Amino acid sequence: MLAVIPMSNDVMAEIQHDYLFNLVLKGERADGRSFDEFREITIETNVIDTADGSALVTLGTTQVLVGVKVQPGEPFPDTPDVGVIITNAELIPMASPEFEAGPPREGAIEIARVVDRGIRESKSIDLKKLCVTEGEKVWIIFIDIHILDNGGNILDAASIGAIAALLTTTLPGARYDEGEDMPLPVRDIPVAITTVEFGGELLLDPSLDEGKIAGTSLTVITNSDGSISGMQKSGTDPLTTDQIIRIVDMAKTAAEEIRTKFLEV
Amino acid sequence: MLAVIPMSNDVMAEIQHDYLFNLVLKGERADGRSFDEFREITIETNVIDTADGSALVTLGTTQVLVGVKVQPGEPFPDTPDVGVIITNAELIPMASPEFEAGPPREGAIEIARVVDRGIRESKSIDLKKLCVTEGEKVWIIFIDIHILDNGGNILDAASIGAIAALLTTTLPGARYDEGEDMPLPVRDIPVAITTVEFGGELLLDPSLDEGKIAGTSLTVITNSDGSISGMQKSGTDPLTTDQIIRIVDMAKTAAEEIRTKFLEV
Amino acid sequence: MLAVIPMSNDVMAEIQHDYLFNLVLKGERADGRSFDEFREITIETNVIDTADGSALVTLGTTQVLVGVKVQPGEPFPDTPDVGVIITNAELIPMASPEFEAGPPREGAIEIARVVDRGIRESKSIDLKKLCVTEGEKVWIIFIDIHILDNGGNILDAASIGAIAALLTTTLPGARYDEGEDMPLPVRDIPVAITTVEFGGELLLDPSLDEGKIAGTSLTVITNSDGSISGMQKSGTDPLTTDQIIRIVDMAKTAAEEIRTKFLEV
Amino acid sequence: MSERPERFIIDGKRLDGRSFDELRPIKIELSPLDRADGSCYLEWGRNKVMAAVYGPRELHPRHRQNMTRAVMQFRYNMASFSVDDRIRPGHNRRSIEISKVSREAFEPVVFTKFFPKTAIDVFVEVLRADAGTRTAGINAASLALADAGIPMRSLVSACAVGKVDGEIVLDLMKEEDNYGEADVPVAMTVGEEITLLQMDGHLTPKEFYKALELAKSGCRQVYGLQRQALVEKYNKDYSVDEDDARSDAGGDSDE
Amino acid sequence: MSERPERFIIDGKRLDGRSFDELRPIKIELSPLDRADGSCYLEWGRNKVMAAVYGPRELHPRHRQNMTRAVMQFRYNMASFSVDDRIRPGHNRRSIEISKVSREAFEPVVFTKFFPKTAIDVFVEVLRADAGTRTAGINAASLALADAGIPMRSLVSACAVGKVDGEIVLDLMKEEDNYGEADVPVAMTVGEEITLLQMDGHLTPKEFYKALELAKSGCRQVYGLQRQALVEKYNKDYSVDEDDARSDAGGDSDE
Amino acid sequence: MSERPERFIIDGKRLDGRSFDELRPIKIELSPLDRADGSCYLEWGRNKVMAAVYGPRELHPRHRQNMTRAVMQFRYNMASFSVDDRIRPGHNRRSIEISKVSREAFEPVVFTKFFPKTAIDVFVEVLRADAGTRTAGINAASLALADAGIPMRSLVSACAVGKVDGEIVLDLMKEEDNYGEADVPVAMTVGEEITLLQMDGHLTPKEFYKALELAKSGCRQVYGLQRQALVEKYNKDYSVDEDDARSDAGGDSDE
Repeated sequence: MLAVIPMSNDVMAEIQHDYLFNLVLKGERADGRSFDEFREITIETNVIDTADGSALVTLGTTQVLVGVKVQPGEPFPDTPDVGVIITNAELIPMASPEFEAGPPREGAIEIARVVDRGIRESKSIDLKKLCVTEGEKVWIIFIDIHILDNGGNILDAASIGAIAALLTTTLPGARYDEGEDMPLPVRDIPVAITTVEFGGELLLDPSLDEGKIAGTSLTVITNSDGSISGMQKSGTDPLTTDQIIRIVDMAKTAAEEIRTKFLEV
Repeated sequence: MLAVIPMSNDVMAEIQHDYLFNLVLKGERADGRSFDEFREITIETNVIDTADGSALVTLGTTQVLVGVKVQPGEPFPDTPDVGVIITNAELIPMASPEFEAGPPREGAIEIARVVDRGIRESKSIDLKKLCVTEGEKVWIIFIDIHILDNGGNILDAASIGAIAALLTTTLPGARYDEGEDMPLPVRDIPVAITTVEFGGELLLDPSLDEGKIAGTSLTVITNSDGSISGMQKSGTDPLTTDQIIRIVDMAKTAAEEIRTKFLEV
Repeated sequence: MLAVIPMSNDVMAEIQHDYLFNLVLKGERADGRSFDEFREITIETNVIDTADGSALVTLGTTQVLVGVKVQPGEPFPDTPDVGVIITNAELIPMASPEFEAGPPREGAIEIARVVDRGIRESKSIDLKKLCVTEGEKVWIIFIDIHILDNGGNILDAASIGAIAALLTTTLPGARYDEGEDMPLPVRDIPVAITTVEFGGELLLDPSLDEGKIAGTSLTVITNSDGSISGMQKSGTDPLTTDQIIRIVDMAKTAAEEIRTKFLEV
Repeated sequence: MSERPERFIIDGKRLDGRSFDELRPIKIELSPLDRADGSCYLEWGRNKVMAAVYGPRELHPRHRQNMTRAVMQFRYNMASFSVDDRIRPGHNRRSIEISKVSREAFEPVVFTKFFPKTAIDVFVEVLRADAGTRTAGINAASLALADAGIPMRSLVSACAVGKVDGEIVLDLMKEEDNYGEADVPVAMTVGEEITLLQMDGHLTPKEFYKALELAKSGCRQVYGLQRQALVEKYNKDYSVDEDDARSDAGGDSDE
Repeated sequence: MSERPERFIIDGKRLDGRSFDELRPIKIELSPLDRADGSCYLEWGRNKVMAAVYGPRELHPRHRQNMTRAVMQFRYNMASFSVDDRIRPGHNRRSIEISKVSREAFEPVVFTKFFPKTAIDVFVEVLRADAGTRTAGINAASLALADAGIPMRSLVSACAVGKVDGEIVLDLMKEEDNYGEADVPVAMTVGEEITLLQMDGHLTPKEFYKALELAKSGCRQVYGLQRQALVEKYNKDYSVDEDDARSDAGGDSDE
Repeated sequence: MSERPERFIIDGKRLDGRSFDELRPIKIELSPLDRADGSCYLEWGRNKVMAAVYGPRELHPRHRQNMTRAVMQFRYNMASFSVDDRIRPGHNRRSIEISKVSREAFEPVVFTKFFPKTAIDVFVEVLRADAGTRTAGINAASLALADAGIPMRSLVSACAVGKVDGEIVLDLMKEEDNYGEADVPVAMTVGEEITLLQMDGHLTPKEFYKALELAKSGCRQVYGLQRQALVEKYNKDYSVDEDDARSDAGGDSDE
């Protein structure tokens, strides 16, 4: 006698895992890409005129909208002469049917913090130039990342969206009686590139399914001169030194291509 | 064989629905009122001497206590020369055995916002007169609505309580070294009146059971000159244009009666 | 046929209750102490050099770390010329495997408030001396209680840790350009002593098991001159007047001993 | 906040050149999102809103399930950068109230009884706000529900009416909303049943009746655009037949 | 905050003319609320408190249920306008602590074992606060529990004692509480078992013992008023017989 | 915050006299806590951290249980007084991120499949913070897991590397962390698999590879101290045999 039971999510996940695993063994990906190939990217800037800078990035079916607002405010007490960057990411429920796994908002916080570190550590923004009156007033840059559709690899889309939005951001001097409007001075173009490890292979720009099935990912943020300004391993499998070196290399190449194609001014 | 199952809330609700529905078909209400008749109202003002104005309203078995506190504070940046009204409603668990349906506090927020809009949009309070020093200091009026016993139609009781409390409110100049105490200048007496639609009929001042069973309610806030300064449809059934027009008319008449009987100074 | 069911927590609790109850009837405690005997106490001060004062207290297996931080800040509007004490207790999940019973954080809040009242009401700290500029700037004393290991009677350990940390606290004048560093002036040494009632007997310094099984506890805070500056009954059994008088007496004696042995400067 | 204009109506035209009964331009894009079961992007004047629908799907926690019908959930949210002064991310009292009345605007039309124990989730994100975001959100949500294949008695169409310079005008733009004398958002079915009605400001009953009629004409125009978008997308007559819907309007509701 | 009076006791009388062992006037109204299973409105001096009781009723979430007895829940809350400076609505650390000790004041007297898996909820709202709101709340809650028909071994009666100008006095008013030297709230059963005891300030043990005795005499007076209110309302002897209760006091508790 | 030093390296030595590849002193105490199933107190330079482990134990709420393995939970928390400026008690975005990557540092080594439906909880309290609290916490947690008898493929050892004055140096102290050019925390197994890797600052790929090798040598040193502590405590060879672990490293993971 056969008991007909609905297939659980676990069973579905296992079937999908096996399918993708077998593909990878054959050197293939479900969407036909090669292992080091990005999905189609589009970047549209200045899409939200209430923001001081904005960008809508699509990466395959992933859609991320980044809005930048700039306001005067107080500096932190221990850094009285530099501006402030505050990065926030919202994994709004519109973007995907799943509840976030793990403790609440952990994933969104990680995205925001990795994007933030990339911008900050690359010294892409000259924060000293954002000081209005030392110890009293500096420009505060709010980078708000709105994930509209989660088709996988939202971290890279967010990172690309953030720097694209910053490149088009205006310091709104006129609005706050602080001199004329001027473009936000951006000195470098850090780009985060995520690679997942799966069946011993390394896959760039993981799709949603690939991201779920992969045991681990490594995000590498590189700058125009090829230097690294941020890295973040995420996930439950370890990586070998050799894999890390190959991932850094793949990230550098991919970032360079995206930078040249989409982000150079 | 008979399965004895405890009657679920759903079954009880259905029985009650049918009972009230049949009554309405006969033109009757469970408490003997006509369709456009309010329950007994009492209003006692200045009941709480720590408040700058207060009123205890009973509407049938519904009891709502409204306290008004006035404090100096900063104006909003975009309206530097007008006072501030902040209305808050607490559906304290004392008031009824049910947990609130739907997302938390949704009901209380709606009550507070509808009462607030009624006061604000009627221009009942001359907010310009509440400015002490432009851009720096204005009077802030806190209207706190404490629902003690939910016997139905707490929105109307809250609205009546709010304006009754404001009518007896003192601007506490002496307490804050801002000149002499003086009565809060109140220019109009907005009154919210709620009507529910049930079985095609329109019933004023719904009791708790009527409110639960009715598919929808329309609250209309009218002023001394008969003008409307607020409306809010609430609930899951639609209304026809004809019903809306009749409800506005009922509300105007009822508000006028309550205003004349209880609130005229 | 025997149904093998895992013993529920309730059954375990009952067995333990009976065991401890029988011991008490024989005048004994599980760890061999007499009824009015404290477990071994150690106090180590200045253990955290980022704090302005600190103490690690062990009481049997209980471990409590208290850190004091002093910062300038605004006084409360109604007491413009006195410093501020803010006491906080964290029952971090490291300290014990149980979820807190009852509404969240109730237990930690009670500990913080009882310790705080003991310090405050004994007038141990001369708060007037903590005023820098009346109405503008006073010293704020943050007493943070970190419970590392809950082996029972954490309230007494927290109380002893708090006064021990205060006794070694420095007012960090130099750090905030407010004159030289100086020791925090401490005028008295309040000590909280908790006694539980169990089977009609009174047991000082309850172990974890004794604390759980006892119906009620009474904490008495006494000062160097034998006066009382705080009391808190906690738990679900009543106490007789006679028991209260005996507990006050036990607490006074025990506090005196702890004060002389560990806390006198 | 911009300055109050001296006059809102000059030579019978409004600040942006519209006549009293004219809508701002509306642009509709169906199914812009991949993950959602249904979605719609809608521009209305300078408003930009995105709506997504998930469901019917299992509802957690279980005690919130209804044994006889689907539970509708509606979340209206404004992006922090959607207005001039950045707003803090997350819910506030305004968005909670708007979510509630928007949800109630759909409860009369969705056949929730077909899907007991489930949830139907509607999410509206305001990406760029001008006046009228709640009505824009409802119009987008209506299409997202249709796009998700949720069975409905009728589309819901929404539009606001207001009063400026003493005139009742359709579809307030931002300046008219900020400084006008009244604002009346309305949502209705094809059968002209009102499923959302709010009002604030100052109107005589006569003015209100006039406003209500004007709002209904606005909703009818919106419905035309909604219908057209669905027809274009699905290349066939959308399953809600207008005449059927009208006759159905007087019938029994699903609640 | 009012100024500190120079002296609290003049010619053996307190600021409001009371003697040392005299309560402020107490007014009790039973069953003022319709929805609650039991309720009591109580004025004590200038304190005004409302207590309501619901239960025994099902407790959610289920994992909070106790298989062998009812779970008592107690929520003490102050209305934002109940004191001179408006307080923010909602719980704070003080109200959480007061709720806890108040709940524990009732746990020894309520026969919780009669109602496993249920909750008995007591809500106290302070509408106007003078000194002594926690004891006022307990006295009102005690009557609300009786009004709800919850079986109890005894009423609970509460009263505070303090020290001003070196004298131990009963039932502190606000100025005495703010500027006095000690405050000792006490709750007890008819059998004179102490179910709540807190103290802050400065007392010698001898002063404390005197304070405790005075508090007990206050509780006895309060009990008289509580009993009278019940008798008047129910027009018959209230089911707790005083003598029985006393003899019962030494017996086994229900915990 | 202290002043930025003019130079970080003088005569080939760092500010505290260490060479480039030298760790700060590490002190380990096993089982300092009584209640926890396993615990470890660790000092590393001026860092003081406490780690505790509970589990495997039942996981609530039930819907968070995993039917095929234990759920690892990791809570990294800083005491309010652990840094110069008091921090507010409770979680913040930084501690949430650190908790996540620390948990993931252990998921490859713990045999979670042995304990379906349960939770293994790791708590790290930073009592005194200098640079490197997350690596200190991981090293302490690793020993606390061993002390709790949780079966693991390998201990996890962690160490940070950074860049100051153009040099790649091991185990940053606070001044080096605050004002240095890069910070690379790493955790690895005995088999030299990387289970945590983060980086911020500015490094060429070549510098990064050098940093990674240096970090690994630091982890090896840390492992030696961890192993020694376990041996001393348990007075026998700890069950993870180093050679076995190495050969195991290439095998199948438990995930």
